[in-house]
Amino acid sequence: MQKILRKKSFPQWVKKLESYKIYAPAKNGDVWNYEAVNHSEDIDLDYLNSVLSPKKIIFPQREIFLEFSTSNDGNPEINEVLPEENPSVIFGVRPCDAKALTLTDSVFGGDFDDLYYWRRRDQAILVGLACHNPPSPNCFCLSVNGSPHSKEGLDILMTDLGDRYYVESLTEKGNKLLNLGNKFFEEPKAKDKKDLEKINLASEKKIKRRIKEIKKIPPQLKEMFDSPFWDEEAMSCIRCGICTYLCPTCHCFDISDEVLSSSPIEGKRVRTWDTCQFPDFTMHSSGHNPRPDKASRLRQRILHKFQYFVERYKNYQCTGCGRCISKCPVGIDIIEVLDKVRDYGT
Amino acid sequence: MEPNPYIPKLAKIIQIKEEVRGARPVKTFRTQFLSENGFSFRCGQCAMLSIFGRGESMISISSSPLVEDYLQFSILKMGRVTSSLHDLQEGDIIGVRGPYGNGFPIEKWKGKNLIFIGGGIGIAPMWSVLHTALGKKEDYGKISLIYGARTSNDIVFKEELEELRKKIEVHLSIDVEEPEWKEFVGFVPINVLEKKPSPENAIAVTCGPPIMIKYVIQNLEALGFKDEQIFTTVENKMKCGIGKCGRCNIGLHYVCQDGPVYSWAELKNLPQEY
Amino acid sequence: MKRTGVFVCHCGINIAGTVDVKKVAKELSRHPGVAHAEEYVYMCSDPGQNLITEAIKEKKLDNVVVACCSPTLHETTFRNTSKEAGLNEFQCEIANIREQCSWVHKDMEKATRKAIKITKSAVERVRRNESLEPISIPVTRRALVIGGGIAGIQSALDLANSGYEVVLVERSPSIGGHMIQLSETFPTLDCSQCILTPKMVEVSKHPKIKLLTYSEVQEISGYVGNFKVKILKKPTYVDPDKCTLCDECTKVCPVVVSNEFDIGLTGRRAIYIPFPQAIPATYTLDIKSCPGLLPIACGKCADVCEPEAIDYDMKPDIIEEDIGAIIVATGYDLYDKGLMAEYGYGKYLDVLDGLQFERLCSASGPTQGKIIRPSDHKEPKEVVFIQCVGSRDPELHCAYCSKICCMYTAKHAMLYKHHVPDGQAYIFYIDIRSGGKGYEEFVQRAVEEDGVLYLRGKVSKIFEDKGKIKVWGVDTLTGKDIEIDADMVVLATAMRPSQGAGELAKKLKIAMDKDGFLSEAHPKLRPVESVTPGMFLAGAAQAPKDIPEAVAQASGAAAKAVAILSQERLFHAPTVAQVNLNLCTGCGMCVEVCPYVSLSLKDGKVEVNEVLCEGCGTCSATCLRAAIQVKNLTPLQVHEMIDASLGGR
Amino acid sequence: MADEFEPKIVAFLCKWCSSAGSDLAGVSRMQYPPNVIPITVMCSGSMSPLYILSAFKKGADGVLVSGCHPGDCHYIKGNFYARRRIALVKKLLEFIGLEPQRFQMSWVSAAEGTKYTQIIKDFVEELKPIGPQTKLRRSS
Amino acid sequence: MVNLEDLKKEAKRILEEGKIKYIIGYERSPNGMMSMPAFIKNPEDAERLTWDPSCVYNLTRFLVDEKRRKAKEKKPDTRPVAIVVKGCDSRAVVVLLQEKFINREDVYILGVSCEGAGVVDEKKLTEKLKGKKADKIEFSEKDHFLITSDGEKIKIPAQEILAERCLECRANFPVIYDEVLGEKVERRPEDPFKSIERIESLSKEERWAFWKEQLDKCIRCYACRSVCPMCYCDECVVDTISFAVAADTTAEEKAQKIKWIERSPDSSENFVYHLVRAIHLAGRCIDCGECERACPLDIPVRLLNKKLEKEAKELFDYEVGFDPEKPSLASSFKDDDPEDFIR
Repeated sequence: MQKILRKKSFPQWVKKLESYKIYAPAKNGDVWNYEAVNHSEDIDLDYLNSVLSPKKIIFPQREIFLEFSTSNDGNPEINEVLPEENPSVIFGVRPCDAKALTLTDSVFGGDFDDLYYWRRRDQAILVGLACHNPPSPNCFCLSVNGSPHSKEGLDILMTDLGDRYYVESLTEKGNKLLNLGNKFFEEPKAKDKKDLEKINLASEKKIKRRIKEIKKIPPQLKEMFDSPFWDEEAMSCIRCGICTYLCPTCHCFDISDEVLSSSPIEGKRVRTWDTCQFPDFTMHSSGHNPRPDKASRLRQRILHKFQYFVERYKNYQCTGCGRCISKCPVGIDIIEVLDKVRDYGT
Repeated sequence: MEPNPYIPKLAKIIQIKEEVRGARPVKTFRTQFLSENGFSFRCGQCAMLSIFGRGESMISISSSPLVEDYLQFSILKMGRVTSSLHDLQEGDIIGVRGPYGNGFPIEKWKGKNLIFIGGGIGIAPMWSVLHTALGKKEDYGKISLIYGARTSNDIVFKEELEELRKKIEVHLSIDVEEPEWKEFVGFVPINVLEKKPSPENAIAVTCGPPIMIKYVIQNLEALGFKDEQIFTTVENKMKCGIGKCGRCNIGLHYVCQDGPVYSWAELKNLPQEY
Repeated sequence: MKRTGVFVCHCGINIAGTVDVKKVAKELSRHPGVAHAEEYVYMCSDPGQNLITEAIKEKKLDNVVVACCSPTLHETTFRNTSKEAGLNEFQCEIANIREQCSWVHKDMEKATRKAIKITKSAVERVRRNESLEPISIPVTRRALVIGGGIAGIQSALDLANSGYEVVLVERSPSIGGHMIQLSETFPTLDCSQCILTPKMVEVSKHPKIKLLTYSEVQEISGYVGNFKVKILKKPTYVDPDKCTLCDECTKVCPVVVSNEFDIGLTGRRAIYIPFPQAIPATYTLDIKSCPGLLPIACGKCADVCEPEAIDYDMKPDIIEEDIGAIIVATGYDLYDKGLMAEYGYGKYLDVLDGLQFERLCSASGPTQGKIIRPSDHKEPKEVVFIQCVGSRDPELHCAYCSKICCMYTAKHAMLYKHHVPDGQAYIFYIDIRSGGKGYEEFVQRAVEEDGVLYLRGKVSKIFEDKGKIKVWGVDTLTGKDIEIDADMVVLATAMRPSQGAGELAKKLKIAMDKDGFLSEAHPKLRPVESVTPGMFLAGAAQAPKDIPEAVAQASGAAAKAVAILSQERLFHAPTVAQVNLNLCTGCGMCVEVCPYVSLSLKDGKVEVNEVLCEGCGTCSATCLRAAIQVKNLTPLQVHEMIDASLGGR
Repeated sequence: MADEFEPKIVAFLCKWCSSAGSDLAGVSRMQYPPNVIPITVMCSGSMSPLYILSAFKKGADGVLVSGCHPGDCHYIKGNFYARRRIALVKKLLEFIGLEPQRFQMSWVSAAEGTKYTQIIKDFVEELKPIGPQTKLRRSS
Repeated sequence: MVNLEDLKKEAKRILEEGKIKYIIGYERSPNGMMSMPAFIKNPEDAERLTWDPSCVYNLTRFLVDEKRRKAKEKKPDTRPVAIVVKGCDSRAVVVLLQEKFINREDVYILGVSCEGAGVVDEKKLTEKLKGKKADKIEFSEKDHFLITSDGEKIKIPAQEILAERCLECRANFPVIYDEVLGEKVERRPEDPFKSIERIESLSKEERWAFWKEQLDKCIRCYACRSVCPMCYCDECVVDTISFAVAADTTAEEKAQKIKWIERSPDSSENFVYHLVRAIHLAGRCIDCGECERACPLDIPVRLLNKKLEKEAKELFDYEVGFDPEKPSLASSFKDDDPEDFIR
């Protein structure tokens, strides 16, 4: 389903979606992030890249798995806690971030469905916004099978045509959303389609950064596991969690018990984000750590994204959003790292 | 609705046995699920044990799937959760979820001689497969066990091992000399060279500390074992047990799902990150 | 999980009147890990203690909490009970629900709730207590006394008479200190030398005392009961065993230097005996003033010494001693006179300090007890005594009161009047401090019987004028200017810690106060102990004091030392700091904060001397890496106690 | 009617002075509100800022640290370090907007049962009008 | 002005002499706007070194890595590493020396003077350039920066794009060095605690609202901790398990690791984390501002440290990082430390 929505009608459409919880990019200080919005007028789709991707809505940093307490006979009791039934719409999803969710889908699916993830995922309708201009100077989606107007993972894709949006529904969920605001939409005309094509073409050209010959990289990485290259590259790494926490595709987590009362025992088992960049991620309680240094942890991040994930799920675990590059406190640039990998030893 | 893989089932501890005292204590726990629907498992698989308020720990099931009354876990006191497990008493309730992992391909081993080579607490995962094989002894050839610990005090399943001697060949060892000790003194890999198990129609299973496994495999290869004949288990830190939390991987493998059992032929081609 | 027993005491109605003890026991029985909980009317009674003993045995308890009165009262009782029942004493903790709960509240419900939290908190603590045994250390049953003044002499004699060997180290050639320089002592006016010399002789003759004069402590290591001390014995170049005290040597010695004993009022030779009654009774060759040890340079003394006691080849000797306890009695010096130029000291011969005046009065002194002016040897008819010279002057000099000057100035004035009955003594004072037995009466006697004129006020100027010393001052009582044409001025200068005491304190690792006096462990309750276990303080080294006080403290210090030496082994509370070497980065901040010098850095990690540690935990709060903690009150224990105190939330 | 708010206070008392002073208040049968749970530590110098933050996190409405008067410390100088450390913690807590009344320090000697009693009374009275401490308290 | 060629020459010289293991310095980033840390081993690579207003990093952080690496080496190369430090960074070296974490002989200090200015704030600069990328950032004449962007050269007054901490800096010249480049220019900020006073002037509730909004953003990536040269503890209060584990560490010891702070980015946990971080750095933070710069969510975490720096100065007259022989703030006291807050 393809429609045209006048920009001034956008808030009215959103108003029609009152049965949904609405998320949209919001500015706090200098940083953009996806937040729940109460007023449709507050939505500003003229935003730069959010610090965190909408991953944080589907896969929140803290998820309560279960509550435990002590029964009268002194034995533990547990109570499963699942996310509320609460359909939501996320506006302004960047195509790269939407694609990222298709990647985490493969992780949280499989033999064991992650109910928490899927409950939130299934309830969320993703309304994307094609990137007119690259939201970050470090965007490189084109290198990793993406594009600034990719539809992958989205329910609706909106494209800014100046005074109006070109709105394309891609799924049943999307159709339903458009139908709710039926009267605000118009049928696209030939000019609209032409404008759309023009903008899409232009937007691709604006993306400056590329990983060249990316196909060479996974096999090359496999050869480089024991290379001193990683020690060199990791010299400036400070082992913080920015690159992974901000990554829309990273999904690693920790499970821990948070005790609220110790007598009688009462508390919650929670999932929190974790990262392969922290040394406690893999350290055994014996003290042995299979990934004992920054080099092995940097290697894990790169190899997971560009070798293991490719081997397992036939896709790069990277959508080229550029967050890890922009926010790395010491300027580690995954594109440069991969460029060096590709040319290593030649 | 689909089962929630993160929610443990409650189980009661019906028996606790102190296997090893001292600085590296080991206790063996037998648990029974409170509800009817427990789970069935393959030998070599693991389960995630919970102490609510302390956390979870992945422990290999040391009883045989042939035993249906209980699950058995032999646990070395090591960290936060295992210390709490050691504090428990019979009748206490814990959480159990699983089973996880691939298990030993024991069906494929029919008709073969089985050599189990273990060190320390590494006997726990083998105990399950050993007893399963023993339960269907007619399906397998000769079964033998080479097992060692640091001191005689650190030997797990002491009494059971004596019983076992009546059924199969058991070779024990300790690392350093003790006055009463009559068997081999020295490291397990050396004992392997000493006892010279034949690679003929054989499968060797080895579990124990990584350094022991490394040299056992070297020595098995020296004895003529092929990579495909050697099986071992890998331990990595685990949280979810279902291939999602991302920490137990070796290359593209998630040990919790794709392991913990590997033939040396598989394992040697994976990155050395365990 | 460890099995804890909880015993709630009613204390008659002292606790049960305000706290529902049954409810406390019941609530606690539901607390995780509590295997037994009961209440009883008097837990400290025999039947009450029996309940605990039985429960420990029958219920196989690992530890117990007694909820009762303050631990200061019955902690020992219940720890002993637990011990008798087979537990380590540290497996018993007290929950104070009386002084800190039932006695201070009336609302039963609230007090009960509070008592439950206090008790749960104690349970959480005791469950994490380590079983500890007292730290036991052997004792070297010998003492070292540093300083041979009256305080050191008294300590040494007391210790020796208690049967312990004593090493007495004195820096100068003879013991006796400042007291031997004094003429008479207040308030009884008995002759100082007469009362001191018998004690000095006793020291020299005592079989248990090893006297090392002309010696200094060079290095000290070890800890209470087990010190190792290195003492430097300087060469005197005279063999005391051969010396017959014939005094021939001084007659030929060509060098004359100022005599310390008479504070420069007389001279002495390079080879000398400090004073006739010196102990050890022998001569010393002062190498600093001797023209040279080589016979070429001089050698006259050796030439005349018939017994051949003079040995120019004598070398410094390092003596090592094993010591169990140390008494520091390094005494005082008078305030540096160079700083007292405003009083004309050093400029005018007839301006003297108190000690010089003592020598003038002394029958053994330079004038054989005749009071005459050093300048013209005339008898002074008008003498001005000035108190608080350097003392009580926080801006320019010492802030503290030197304590003895009021009394000795009164004594000086009195002695002067006794020598020169027609003379006039004036005393400038700020106020008179005469606390002490017979002291006030003594001062009154000076005024009433000897007509000493006390002038309240400060001296503004002192200058020489026509053979007189003019003293200008103001009488602050009358407001009148005063001008006295004095023949002599005697300054009651402030007492200072003796020279070198600071250096010694550093070697001993004893703290000093801001004035340089040695710090006592507690100003009220441990006045003779230093902060360092096994080291005690005696005499004016700790603060200005008069002879009886110095002697009393010296005996006190000796008694304290005996308390250590009389033990075969010392026991020390084992709740001391312990280091997690894996976490320690060796920053040394804990070493800096430790009040007891129990911590030191070794190979980049901190090390605890368990004998010295008192377990205060300041190190633990200072450590940035949580690498040091005190046993049985660890951060984990406090964490759990906070949790329990807030109702588990 | 809702019950009057009863603040929960944790008081860290040094063993030799403040805990003894609190004992004296008991021996003298002085009365003060039961809102305070005392935790005896060896010395105020052993007070880690973590203890204070942890108490607030676990829901304390107020925290008191009490030690010997300067110069009277049983361990000679522990309270001087405490004074410095606590001053910084207090300034920091005020900086982030925690009510200054919630975190207090006192010198209470073994003889000052009366002073201890008064401090507790005042503390409770000061906390009552400002209500429960929710800023640092764990909520979920 | 610091002559970059002099720096390169000196770097080349010490590497050629072979007495230095490697140099920790700055180099231009091929793509990014700011320079980045460089680790130079070979004399010919000394050419890569740079020194310009985009050299924001406090490289002393890497001395901590170096010490760890060395501890693991079987045959450690005991030669010192050379490090390029600004005034603020040099004070970090002083604190590391004061805490005996490093030895003076293990580090060869190449000081650079910030002279009249300091380093830029990337965000301020981006805003100034309206999103355009700066290709070159240089010191210009007094109090100005010269920015090259899209081939265009723009001169911007330093005050407009200086990092906040540089505006409040009291040590724009290295306090410790083996070699120093550039002039010592005295530059006293009007008010070194302006940023703190701004918050202090708010009401209590406003202060709370401010911090609540800021700290609720925290995602606990620990970049503020990781980038800090003073956060060199082997094990941190927020770590989930004990890192400092040796062969003889018992299960009990490991199990007893206290969970003072949970991992959840919950408001209370975030607050306690940041408060602990600030207290831990009291008397140790030298205000390099790296924590705040590294924060991906722009939380002004530096202000917490700065507040304690202010209090240490005002209450105890303590200034951090000038004297390696001085006892630390927390391991010293004065008899007359203020106690008006004590009852």
